[in-house]
Amino acid sequence: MTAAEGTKERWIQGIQSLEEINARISAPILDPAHTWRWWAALAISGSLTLLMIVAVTWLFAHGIGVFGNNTTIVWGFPIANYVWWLGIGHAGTLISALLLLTRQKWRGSLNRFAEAMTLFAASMAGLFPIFHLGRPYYLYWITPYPNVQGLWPQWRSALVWDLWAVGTYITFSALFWYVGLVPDLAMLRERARSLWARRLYGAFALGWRGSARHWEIHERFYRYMAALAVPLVVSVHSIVSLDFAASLEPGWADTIYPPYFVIGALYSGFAMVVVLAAALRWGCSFEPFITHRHFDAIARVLLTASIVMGISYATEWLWAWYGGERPERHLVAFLFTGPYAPLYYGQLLFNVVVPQAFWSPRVRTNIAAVVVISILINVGMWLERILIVWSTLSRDYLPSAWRIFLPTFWDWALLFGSLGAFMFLFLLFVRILPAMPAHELRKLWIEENGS
Amino acid sequence: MPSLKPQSDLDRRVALKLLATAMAATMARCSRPEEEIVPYAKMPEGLVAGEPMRFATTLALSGYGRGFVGISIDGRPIKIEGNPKHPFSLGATDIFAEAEVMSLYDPDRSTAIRHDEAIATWDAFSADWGQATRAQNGHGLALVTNRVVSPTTLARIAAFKNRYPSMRWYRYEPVHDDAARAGARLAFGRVVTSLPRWSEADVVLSLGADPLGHGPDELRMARAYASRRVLGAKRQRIHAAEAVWTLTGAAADFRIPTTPAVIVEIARAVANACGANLGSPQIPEDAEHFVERASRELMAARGKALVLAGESQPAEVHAICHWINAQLGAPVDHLPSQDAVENDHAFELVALADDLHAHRFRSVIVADANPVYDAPDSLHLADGIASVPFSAHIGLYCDETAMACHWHLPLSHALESWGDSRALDGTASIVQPLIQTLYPTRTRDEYLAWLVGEDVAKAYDLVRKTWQSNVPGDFEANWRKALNDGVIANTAATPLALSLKRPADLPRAATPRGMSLAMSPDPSVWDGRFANNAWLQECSEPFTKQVWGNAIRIAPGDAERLGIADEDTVDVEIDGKTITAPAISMPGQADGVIGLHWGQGRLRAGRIGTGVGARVCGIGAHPLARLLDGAVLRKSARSVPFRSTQAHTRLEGRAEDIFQIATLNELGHANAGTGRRPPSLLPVPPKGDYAWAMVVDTDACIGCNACVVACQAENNVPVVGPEEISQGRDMHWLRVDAYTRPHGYIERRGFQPVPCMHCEYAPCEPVCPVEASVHDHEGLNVQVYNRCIGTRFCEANCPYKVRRFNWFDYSGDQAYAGEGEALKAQHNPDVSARGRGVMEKCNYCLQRISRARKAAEKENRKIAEGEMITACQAACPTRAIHFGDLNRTDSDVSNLRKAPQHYVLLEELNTRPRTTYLKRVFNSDDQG
Amino acid sequence: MAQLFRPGANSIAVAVIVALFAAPVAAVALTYALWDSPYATDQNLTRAQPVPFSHAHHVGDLGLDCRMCHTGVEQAASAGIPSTHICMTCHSKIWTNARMLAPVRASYASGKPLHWQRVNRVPDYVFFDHSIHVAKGIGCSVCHGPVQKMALMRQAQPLTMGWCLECHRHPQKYIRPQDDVFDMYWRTPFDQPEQGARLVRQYLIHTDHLTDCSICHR
Amino acid sequence: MSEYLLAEFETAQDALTAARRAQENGRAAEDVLSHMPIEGIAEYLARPRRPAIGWVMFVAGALGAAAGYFMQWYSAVVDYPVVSGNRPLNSWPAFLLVPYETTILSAAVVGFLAWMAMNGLPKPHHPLFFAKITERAVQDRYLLVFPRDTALAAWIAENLKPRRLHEVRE
Repeated sequence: MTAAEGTKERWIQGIQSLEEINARISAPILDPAHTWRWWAALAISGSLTLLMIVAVTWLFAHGIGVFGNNTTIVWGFPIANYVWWLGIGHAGTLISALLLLTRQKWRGSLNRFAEAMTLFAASMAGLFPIFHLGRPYYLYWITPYPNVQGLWPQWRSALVWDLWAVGTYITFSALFWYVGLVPDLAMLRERARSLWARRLYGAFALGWRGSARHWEIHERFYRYMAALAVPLVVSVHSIVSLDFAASLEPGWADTIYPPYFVIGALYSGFAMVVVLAAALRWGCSFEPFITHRHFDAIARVLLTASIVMGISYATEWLWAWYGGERPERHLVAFLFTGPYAPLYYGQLLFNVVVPQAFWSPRVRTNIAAVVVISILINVGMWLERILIVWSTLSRDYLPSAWRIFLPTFWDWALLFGSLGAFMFLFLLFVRILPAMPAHELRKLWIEENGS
Repeated sequence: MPSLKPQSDLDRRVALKLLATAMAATMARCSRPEEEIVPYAKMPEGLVAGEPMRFATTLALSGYGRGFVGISIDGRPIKIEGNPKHPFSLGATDIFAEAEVMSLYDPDRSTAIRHDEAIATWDAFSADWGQATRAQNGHGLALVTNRVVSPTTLARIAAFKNRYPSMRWYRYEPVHDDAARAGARLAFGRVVTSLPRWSEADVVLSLGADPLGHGPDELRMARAYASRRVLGAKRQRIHAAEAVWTLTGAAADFRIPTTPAVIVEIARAVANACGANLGSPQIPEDAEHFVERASRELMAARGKALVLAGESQPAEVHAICHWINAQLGAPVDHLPSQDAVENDHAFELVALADDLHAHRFRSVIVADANPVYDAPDSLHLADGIASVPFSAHIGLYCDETAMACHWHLPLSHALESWGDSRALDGTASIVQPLIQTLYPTRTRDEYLAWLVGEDVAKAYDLVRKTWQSNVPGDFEANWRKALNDGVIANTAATPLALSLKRPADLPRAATPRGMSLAMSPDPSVWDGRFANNAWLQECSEPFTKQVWGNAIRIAPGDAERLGIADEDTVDVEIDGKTITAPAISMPGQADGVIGLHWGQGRLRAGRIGTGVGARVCGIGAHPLARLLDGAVLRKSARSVPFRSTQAHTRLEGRAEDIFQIATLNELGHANAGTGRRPPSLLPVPPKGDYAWAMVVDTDACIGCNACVVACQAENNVPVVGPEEISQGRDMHWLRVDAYTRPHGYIERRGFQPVPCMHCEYAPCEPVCPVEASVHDHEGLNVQVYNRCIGTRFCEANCPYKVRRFNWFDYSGDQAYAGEGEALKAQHNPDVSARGRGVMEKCNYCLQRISRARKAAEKENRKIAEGEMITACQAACPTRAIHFGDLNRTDSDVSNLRKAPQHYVLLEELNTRPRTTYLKRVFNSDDQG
Repeated sequence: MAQLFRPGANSIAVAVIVALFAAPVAAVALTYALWDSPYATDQNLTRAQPVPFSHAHHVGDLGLDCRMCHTGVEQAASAGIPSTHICMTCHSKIWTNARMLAPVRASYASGKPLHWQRVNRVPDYVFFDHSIHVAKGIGCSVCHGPVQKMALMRQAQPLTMGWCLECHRHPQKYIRPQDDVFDMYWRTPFDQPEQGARLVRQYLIHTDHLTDCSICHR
Repeated sequence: MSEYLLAEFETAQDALTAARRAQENGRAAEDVLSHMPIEGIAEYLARPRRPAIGWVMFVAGALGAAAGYFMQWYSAVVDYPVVSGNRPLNSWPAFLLVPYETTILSAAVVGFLAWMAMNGLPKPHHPLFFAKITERAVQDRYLLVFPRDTALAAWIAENLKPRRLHEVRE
């Protein structure tokens, strides 16, 4: 995109100078406007976080019997929440990595906070497998560490793969994010007013001074990381899908699972990005950086993903019928007619039907509409996760073992608590770190407006 | 006797807490608590610390003794097993016998003398007793007991009568045999005990009888039944006409659901076929084929044909059956009844009530009975007893009757008592204690002796005295032999030669007004005396799989007619009295009949049993009735939860794979299994010294649950309590799946015991992240509790769902009703108690395998075939569970695996289970 | 003058970065070292006993056989702590009124058992069986050490699972002829490799099965 | 004790031209400070070098992969073989997933360390920070860095036409 094309076509709008970019980006940190919104949001998310802390304390005190799980449906909310959060955690790295490699200009305004979202979401995801454990204090037994028993992890278990995948993913995303932050931290070092603030940002800026030699190494390293990020992201949710696909349970042992999970992850992740983008635009007055065109672009991605999801669902039905195995067929019938049916229809509606509205450009460019649909998509994706966990275990091979899952208060408390904690972290982030990559936007602005 | 000494092994919860702090402990030194070792001051004879000792003893059910073997470790009874030498155990057990160890340690047991609820003293009691009985020869003195067959107790009662000549003794048994007694009077002019020689019968017709159901004769009958179903044996053909499902009905080849009235007509028809002339039977046409076929086959099998009548049938039908059996030359022995009292049980109970209300008594002793609960409210026994100036109750618990009495005297449990008893056929055996009394209690005999002033008498001496007089020869030698064998030689009665009266006319049963109630003792808590036993409360009803309660079982037709769905709470009203319980519809139950179980709805059972289920025996005017007419059924305003361990008993079109049925013909054509294995990419399992395997014969299995409770006792399996059950959680390592499926034109029901399959290609193992679920070289799929971190991936990936998770600390801090602490003493020290958050499951009684292996290795030999017996296998009265080593080509299991009816559960998954099954086999209509 | 940090800050910063990566590794290593040390395993720990019983005297000086007091060792899982009566079989004749033995006599008189403090302990989920080890040629001293030299009993070995595994993996290194099992002075002969291997075959010991979890845990 | 001349420019284009001219005249700048990367400016600096960070990450990744697989093979086959679902002790297909992750992990971590090392970071204190103007370098300016030298200063002012010329000294 060059300056030639009209302002309408620009990704950054209504900005006069580089200094204005810097000012706007550091405004939420250095001189925030309408802070009451922020405080209100912080209060809400804070109380939810508190609820989570209470729930976890209760959980550890009484044991995981406080969940709704039973003898046959041994997995419940924590696993679904884990898969769901990790899915959301996929968008950030993908956006910054994939869009960087494909030289998508609209990446610029999104990648910083999307990566932050990735980190927080992945951390939430990382918590749930621990809550889910019968004896959480022995989590470290999954890791290879020197011990007096001479024991090792059992490497064939998908849970061990999970540990490595998620661990790698969080570490990687943190590094990727931080390296991208350094030049902007340097900017804040110079813009901050109090000496201590400057020292703090200075310390984390590692003494970045914009040297051309640094820039050269930085650019290369950043691109290599992006190149690594893509296969990593794909591997993470593929491995998560193996928690189910590597079993021999009806409805789980499907070869379609890995791609299906990765797309699902993208899907929910982008949906969450939409919500946060809208929030930032509104709360930090980032209108110039997050424009209708951004929402339009994401909406197109969501539309594509929704179609892929639809195909995946259809494929499952087809295989159940064509494969001819009674348990498989029975399971699909159960989804449509059993007690979970309303949830299943909700899943289909939110994930496949509703997003078709994005065919219309008017919807795509109407931020409110995009946000609402994205929220619905996130609900739909959560329903999909919980149903994957529930339905198979509720209708296993032996009818004598069939049971139904009834969630308890603590199941819900942890789910909404984690949402609160996620919001809480994000709110702190926007007030402490630059939510927009200043140096990249400066570059983009210059490209669009000439020097 | 060894005394109950504190467990010397470390308190397991402490250990778990230590583990819990392991991580922190790596940082800061965890100070392990000092652990004490407490040896004996004087080692008891023959005891080796930590090694099991076995004592033959006797446990009574409905008064009749059955010989068992009690296993105790360090002086703590921990398990009951069968006594092969006793004709009514034959080495097997039932749920009640298995659960006695639980009752022994029950914290709710009565531990002290009470006067009007307050703890009192012996002296106070004897003073009061002296008052009550001073200067009188027992006039106005009543003694109430259940059925008594124990020679010593009878001697004590005689002595009692001797001391108080004009006292009155009332005896009644809640699970009585009045109909049979009356029938015998009609047929023979006297009361007899008729014991079928089931194994000799080729054709059996059961008219509402349930010989395979729980009762004093179950184990003998079940073994006989199984003896005709082993490979090669000439199969028996069983016809059953019954109103509600019984275990016998489920086992029958041909079963027809009919109302009790129709059963009378069937009896008439069969009798006519034998030459009686009782008028033309009114058989509904859907039963005609059944009746015709049954009579034909009975006739054809003269000498080897048998007809049995149930307790719910009128005396006349019993008489007719005696006559038919006589005509057929049926294999049945008539023996003198061991029941010392001539009067019928219901009669005695009514007499007691009348005499009480007529204020005939100044003092009443209720010895080990609970009439206030057993008798219908219409008798107002509680008020009656309360109106007596002096009343004393002797019992294990402060129960309903204890509440009505002024005095309560704590009774010793059978496992801590000396005594004796007789089996149905008169075989006598000694009740030998495994442990000193845990509390200051006495046995029934001691109390009775003491009440006539022999207060020094110890039960031990009383029993010896009894037998010194009636055992010829060297007493000490015989005594030791009796204790050792668990039976006293040649005490069985000899069959009577009786002259049979020609049957009088069989009265036409009046068509019932309203619906009729068919009542039977609860299959889990019997007549209510086991209501406070958590194992039994959580032991599911065979057909509905209900636990912690009793349901109202109705026919699908009635359910539809009245718009009642499963698990709806309904009211059954009869003569103004109402029973409220969840309803469950039972395909194969006769229309117009409601099935109910006694024994629940206890008002003062203890923390476990009080208030569980509905009290059925309270209704009706006629006490202890098995059949009542004029019931009205309607939806209830209240809501009572239906708690079961299996929500789905229909097979949803998966019958062919899961619960496999074959007719004898199909089997004939089927070619023998080759034991060949399906192809797989995985390597062949490593060959260890042994390859343990189990084969479960669903054809022999009668669904009695003995294996379930045996497993629970052997492996320290905790109970979870009603709330957890409602959550869908349970802990049984071995479950008995009940399935119902249409087969041909009738509804078939069958039972499938499901322990861990010990798959060679176990799906649970590769998914465990910490090697807590692994295979050993003997082919066991073992669960290492102390390594488990509770991901539950194994259970999620188990197609058989046989793994059980400790959602809470079921066996410790969070145990149901605080049972955890109390049952420490019962715990099998060879098995870890599992803490919160770990997975557990069947391990083929690893501790027994290990014991057997060590015994063999010490002698440098291999474990012999049949040397290693699992707890469930040992308990099984029909020997449906086979266990052994597949490495031996000649072993029992190896042979069964080649049998034509052998199959593998979910074979298509190729998990290569080591636990496999034999199909349920039925005779078909055509072949003879 | 726009410097935020003094020159020293550079080296500090580097140090911090290095620490960030090195610290976790060091922590794990330290933990393991600690967990494997007598500090955590109670190795060589002696405990205060009601009676200061000396194995050094009874075994070392008097040469009593282990089985004289630990009667269960050949038949049962637990070797058995002697009952007071066993003590008194001798001490009713010798040292009849030694003050040291007062508690024993008291226990004998009252029938109340002595309360010893356990020295060698494995967790309750480990099912160790003395009889089978003794039967298969594992001597007392292999696990209990030179008892004949111990004035007060102490735990001679770490008793960690790793330690158990060492022998279960290579029994031939430790196994002895039957007759030497209770010999406290037994020394590994020079031909142990051959003799060990021979005995392992002779006693029908299958090492693959020996490392199965189910051998010790149920 | 190093002292510098900082030539300040408004736009990246000016900075780039200036850097090229300086290099052509054998007076190549020591370094350039800019608020954003300038394509290709590094080659006009004195002593240009090709950063080998890619190779470092590649090697690290390869080693990570090897270590990942070795760890599993050693523990499952050599150290404590356990029968698990009767799978082969060396279940290589299952053992490929951990190495996949360790590859990426080690490449990223080592890459990050290399990124710092090659940049000589962290360096919170640097002589250049003595110049007030450096605070603009990370926001919107472009500074060419030369060794302090009066002659050179004159030449720069003459030929490169910087917006301003700053001196850095203690």
